[in-house]
Amino acid sequence: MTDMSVKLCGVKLKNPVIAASGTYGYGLEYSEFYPLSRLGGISCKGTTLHKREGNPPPRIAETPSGIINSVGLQNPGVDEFLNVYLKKLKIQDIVVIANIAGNTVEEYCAMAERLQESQVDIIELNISCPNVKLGGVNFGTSCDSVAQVTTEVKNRTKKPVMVKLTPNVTSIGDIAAAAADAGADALSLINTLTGMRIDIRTRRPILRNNTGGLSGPAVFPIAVRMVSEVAKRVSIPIVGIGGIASWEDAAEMMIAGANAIQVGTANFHDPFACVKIIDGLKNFADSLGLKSITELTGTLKEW
Amino acid sequence: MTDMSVKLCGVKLKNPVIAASGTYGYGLEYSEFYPLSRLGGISCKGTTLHKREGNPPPRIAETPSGIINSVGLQNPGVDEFLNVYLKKLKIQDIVVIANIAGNTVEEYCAMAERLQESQVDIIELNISCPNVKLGGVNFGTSCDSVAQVTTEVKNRTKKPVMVKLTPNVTSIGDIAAAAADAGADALSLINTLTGMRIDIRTRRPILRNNTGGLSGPAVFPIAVRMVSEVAKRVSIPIVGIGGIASWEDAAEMMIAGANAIQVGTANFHDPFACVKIIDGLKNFADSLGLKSITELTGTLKEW
Amino acid sequence: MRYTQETAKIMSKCEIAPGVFDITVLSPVIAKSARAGQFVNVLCNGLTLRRPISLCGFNREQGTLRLVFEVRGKGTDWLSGLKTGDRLDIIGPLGHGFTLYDKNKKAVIVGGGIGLPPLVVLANHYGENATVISGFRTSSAAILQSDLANTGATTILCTDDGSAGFHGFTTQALDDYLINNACDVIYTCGPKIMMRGIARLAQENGIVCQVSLEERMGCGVGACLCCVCATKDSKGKHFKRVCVNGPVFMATEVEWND
Amino acid sequence: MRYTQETAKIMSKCEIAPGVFDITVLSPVIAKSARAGQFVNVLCNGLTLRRPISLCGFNREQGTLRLVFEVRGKGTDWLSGLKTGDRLDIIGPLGHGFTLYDKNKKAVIVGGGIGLPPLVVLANHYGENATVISGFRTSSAAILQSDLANTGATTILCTDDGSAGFHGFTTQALDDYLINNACDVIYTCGPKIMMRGIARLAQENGIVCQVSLEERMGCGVGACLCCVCATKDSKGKHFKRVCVNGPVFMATEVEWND
Ligand SMILES: Cc1cc2nc3c(=O)[nH]c(=O)nc-3n(C[C@H](O)[C@H](O)[C@H](O)COP(=O)(O)OP(=O)(O)OC[C@H]3O[C@@H](n4cnc5c(N)ncnc54)[C@H](O)[C@@H]3O)c2cc1C
Ligand SMILES: Cc1cc2nc3c(=O)[nH]c(=O)nc-3n(C[C@H](O)[C@H](O)[C@H](O)COP(=O)(O)OP(=O)(O)OC[C@H]3O[C@@H](n4cnc5c(N)ncnc54)[C@H](O)[C@@H]3O)c2cc1C
Ligand SMILES: Cc1cc2nc3c(=O)[nH]c(=O)nc-3n(C[C@H](O)[C@H](O)[C@H](O)COP(=O)(O)O)c2cc1C
Ligand SMILES: Cc1cc2nc3c(=O)[nH]c(=O)nc-3n(C[C@H](O)[C@H](O)[C@H](O)COP(=O)(O)O)c2cc1C
Ligand code: FES
Ligand code: FES
Repeated sequence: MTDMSVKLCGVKLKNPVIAASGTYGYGLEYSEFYPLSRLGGISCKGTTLHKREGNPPPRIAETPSGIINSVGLQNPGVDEFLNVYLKKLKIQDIVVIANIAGNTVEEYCAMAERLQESQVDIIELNISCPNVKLGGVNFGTSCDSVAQVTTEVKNRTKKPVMVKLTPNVTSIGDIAAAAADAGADALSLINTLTGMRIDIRTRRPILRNNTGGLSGPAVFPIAVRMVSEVAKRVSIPIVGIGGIASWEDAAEMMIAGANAIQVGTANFHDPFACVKIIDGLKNFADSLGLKSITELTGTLKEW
Repeated sequence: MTDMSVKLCGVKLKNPVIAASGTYGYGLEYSEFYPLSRLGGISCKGTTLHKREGNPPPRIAETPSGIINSVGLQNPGVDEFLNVYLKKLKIQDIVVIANIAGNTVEEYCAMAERLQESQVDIIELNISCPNVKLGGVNFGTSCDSVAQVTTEVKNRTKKPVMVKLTPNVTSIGDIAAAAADAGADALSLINTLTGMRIDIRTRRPILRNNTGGLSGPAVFPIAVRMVSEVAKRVSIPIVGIGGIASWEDAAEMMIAGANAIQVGTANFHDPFACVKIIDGLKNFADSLGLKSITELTGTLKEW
Repeated sequence: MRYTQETAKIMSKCEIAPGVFDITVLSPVIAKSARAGQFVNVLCNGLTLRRPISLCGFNREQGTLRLVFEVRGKGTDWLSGLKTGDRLDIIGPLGHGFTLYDKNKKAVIVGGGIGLPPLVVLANHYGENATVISGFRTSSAAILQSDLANTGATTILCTDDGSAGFHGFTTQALDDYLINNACDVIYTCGPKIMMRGIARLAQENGIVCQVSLEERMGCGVGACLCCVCATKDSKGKHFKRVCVNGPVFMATEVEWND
Repeated sequence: MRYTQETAKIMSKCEIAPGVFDITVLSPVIAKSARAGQFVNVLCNGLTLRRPISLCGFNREQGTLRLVFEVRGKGTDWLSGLKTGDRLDIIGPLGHGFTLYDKNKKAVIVGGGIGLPPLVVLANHYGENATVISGFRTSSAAILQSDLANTGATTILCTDDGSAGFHGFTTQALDDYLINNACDVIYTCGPKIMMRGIARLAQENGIVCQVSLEERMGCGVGACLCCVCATKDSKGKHFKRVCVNGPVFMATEVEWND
């Protein structure tokens, strides 16, 4: 019987499967399908310092084996997150990751300070959301700004800080190294790739925001490649994200170098995706006779 | 009846559908399914100054709605291309695009000179192939090197030069502008996104080259976004490539800003993909009562 | 657990108008708690996102759901190819349905095209006190007219081209109707432009109006914030989730000018 | 036009061993020009790449092809779920097949597991002059033994676990066989490691040997250079395309140490 627990920057997760930010709300909806305590953790909807209404609809369109979304960080702001949602989550025996996004370094810092005294287990710095005009993706695309925001946030909080990387860059390895050198406790990747769909009848983009972030199985090979590339560059833990839809995908991502994984779009396809992945991984690990699921991580044998 | 012909840097194509480099060889195989004269053009397999054996197999793996390949520019070299294949192609009434790749600027220049006296209609500078160690993708990821290789090649040939861009960059718009400013006559995009698949039993990458280039419908929304982004930055013609599998996709790509399109991976799925796309586009354009198919290009109405 | 995933067997299927299909599926858990105006989210082969389809009916005893849909794209096209005995992966019951009042209230129910299916459940509730105004492009596109008549409701059929019934839009028909008839509540589902017209008439006449909206969805359960519509209240404009705050909204709450 | 795309109707289907299926499809144009050792490329629902499957047989008069395949992954799993009457999108005939010599030559045909199907056509050709050595993990995995026997060929069954026939590998069986028997040509298809052993024995005994290779394919017609295998000649190592230069190669041409 494989021990499925993993440690992520000092925090123990029951298993390596985390619900991905923005696809799972605050978990309450999915708790109408199964107990949240089954999960390794939940990364909550991206939170900003102040309430945001997000982008106008339509916010989602289907693409081959994927979707593009342009939600644009609609959220009630960090205070309501702490006062309403975190409380509800924390009574459910689950590791909570707060995903935060800011327009400026100061906003990130202000949020980090606010979270410092909370029951949040890990802070995930979303420097890669492509759907906000100010800041957002811009932070994530240059080594300097990644380093800067990471350093500043680390100075304001004792919580572990996980930096979430955007794939829309020339060298994910360089960005990852910049975050790690600046003191990130872990990295999560990938966020979405910027995409567009057009309605050929109206000649309008399907998304009201014109572009949106591509996620789902379509991006899986890109995510696996980036995780393996980053794993070679940094020694901090990596959370693999992007297109994971089955336990086989999860195993592949861990072999590529991920210590834990996040499941996003797959929840839309199958609300039980996370639990099926957990059960499948467990069976696989058992069948291999692993003592600990951590034995999978980074076992890739490159040619 | 819509006039399906388009002009691409002075060269008239019967219709906007071109077979994409590397997926269609020198067309001879597909001429066993239908006459090549049906096509708007063919972009030949990437050619190098000297013969190349390419990467060891396996060179291809399936991914959700896509594939990754690591052929690594296996080709007989520019001389055999000219002496054997171009001759065979040119008797078939088809516009021929020579896709060239080099390890150094000098190699690109030497090939451009060699092609100058040939019957090749357009030179496509492949500065974006991710499967060669030297040069290759590196040229395509910095504005300076893109500008340099474009300028140098333009100085050596009077043939129209189309620069093929890699999507593995932070800002495709900047790279496109660099190529256009350096004198490119047209741009083609996108080449493949770097990806990886792993066999979870053996823990080895499926491709012997470890990583490969992702293509096919999975990348279509990324390609559409990049084409629309580039269309805003440059005024030279754009050839849209990436994941086009149906006439609807081709129309979407043209609306996004493409003057012509290339079809790659779809040929593997359906050997008649190109002709089905041509026929479908024609019906669509007829039904809209367009005088010329060029009326579709860049008609995107952003929100 | 409020939501259930069921692998529902198709018990019957027929094409009730060109490109419009009527299927009954066995889905006892969802049927048990289903309410008027709710929907299910249907997995279609090869597609990433599920497709939302309203409940056109449900039978608690038999454990069945009735779904009526029009072929619009890839998902509904695939659905239309299924046969009796095939199985469908659905989740439900989803959404906040219609608010039902006492059966003795006079309800006017206005449906346009493929907006009609969820309204059948309302006609069943109000029976003889319901008047259903339904509009279609043309007579051959008309659906569910006998189902509606069987509930005891008065039915007013409108066609845009005058090929059957009243020649004109449902808004005109409603306008005419309200001149001579009492009405306590209006329900509507159909094209947005139609619902907007109905909502305006309801407001002018001071009648409560419930509208069932559509929006592109991700999760279907309220988690992803993809399916929002613009609503307004005293504090301003807000995006609400069609999948859980709706699909049914009070017409006055909807920001129609968006 | 050398290649044809056909929408081939499945005429019969049966499971001949656990997870191994035998289907006959109606594909008259391909059947007409098919030759031993060629293959077709099969479109599987929802997958980008076609799956190559060898011709286990073809009947020019009836216009049928016989395909025998093992469920290995998504594509073959989907294939295994098809029913008689369903249609399959295939292209073919593809590849450079086996070179056949005079029927009176003594041919030894060595197949391992799912490598056996293309060899049935060879046994048909050589009939009583053929000896077919086939190897399987265990007796229940054995396939096509009666088809082979019906051609008049001598059949030698080997199993790794000794549950039927000769207890051991086909290489041992071939080694034993060559001691007392004449042989003009060896054909082989199966796991690479097995074929390498057979090729070595053939070379040691100075017998011509043809091997049928497998590689992951893109186009299947020679255009993409995805399916190469390492070959050698006097000028050195070359990558050749399995789909057009093969799948059948002379054993001496193959670079086995790659
Ligand atoms: C709450 C709700 C109830 C519905 N009930 C019914 C019903 O009872 N009968 C019926 O015929 N239709 C109904 N629809 C509309 C139905 O969901 C769409 O026609 C269907 O999703 C189209 O899918 P497709 O794959 O055929 O089309 P595509 O255009 O290929 O779909 C592409 C994407 O757009 C989404 N989409 C397309 N049109 C709509 C739409 N009108 N509303 C929401 N999403 C859309 C799809 O779900 C999918 O994600 C309902 C929609 C909603 C939101
Ligand atoms: C010329 C040729 C003839 C063949 N003839 C037969 C036959 O008669 N019967 C039979 O059962 N099998 C045959 N195979 C093997 C068969 O093609 C694979 O088992 C099949 O492609 C697996 O597909 P999948 O989707 O089930 O597996 P997956 O592992 O999901 O396939 C993933 C990808 O890998 C490729 N792939 C996986 N295994 C192989 C393989 N062994 N060879 C080539 N590509 C592979 C697939 O085509 C696909 O592109 C042949 C292969 C070749 C090259
Ligand atoms: C609808 C939607 C909303 C998202 N919102 C956020 C967010 O608020 N913060 C964030 O860091 N990532 C967000 N993401 C990105 C996901 O967390 C994840 O990185 C991405 O979707 C790739 O994983 P997947 O393919 O499993 O979905 C969102 C994704 C989707 C589909
Ligand atoms: C097997 C294969 C080989 C390729 N070889 C080349 C090449 O030699 N030169 C080049 O510029 N692009 C090459 N490409 C990239 C394609 O031309 C095209 O840009 C890419 O595949 C995206 O288009 P698609 O999704 O329609 O395939 C190759 C692609 C594939 C799949
Ligand atoms: S579809 Fe996810 S919140 Fe409504
Ligand atoms: S599969 Fe394309 S060359 Fe063989």
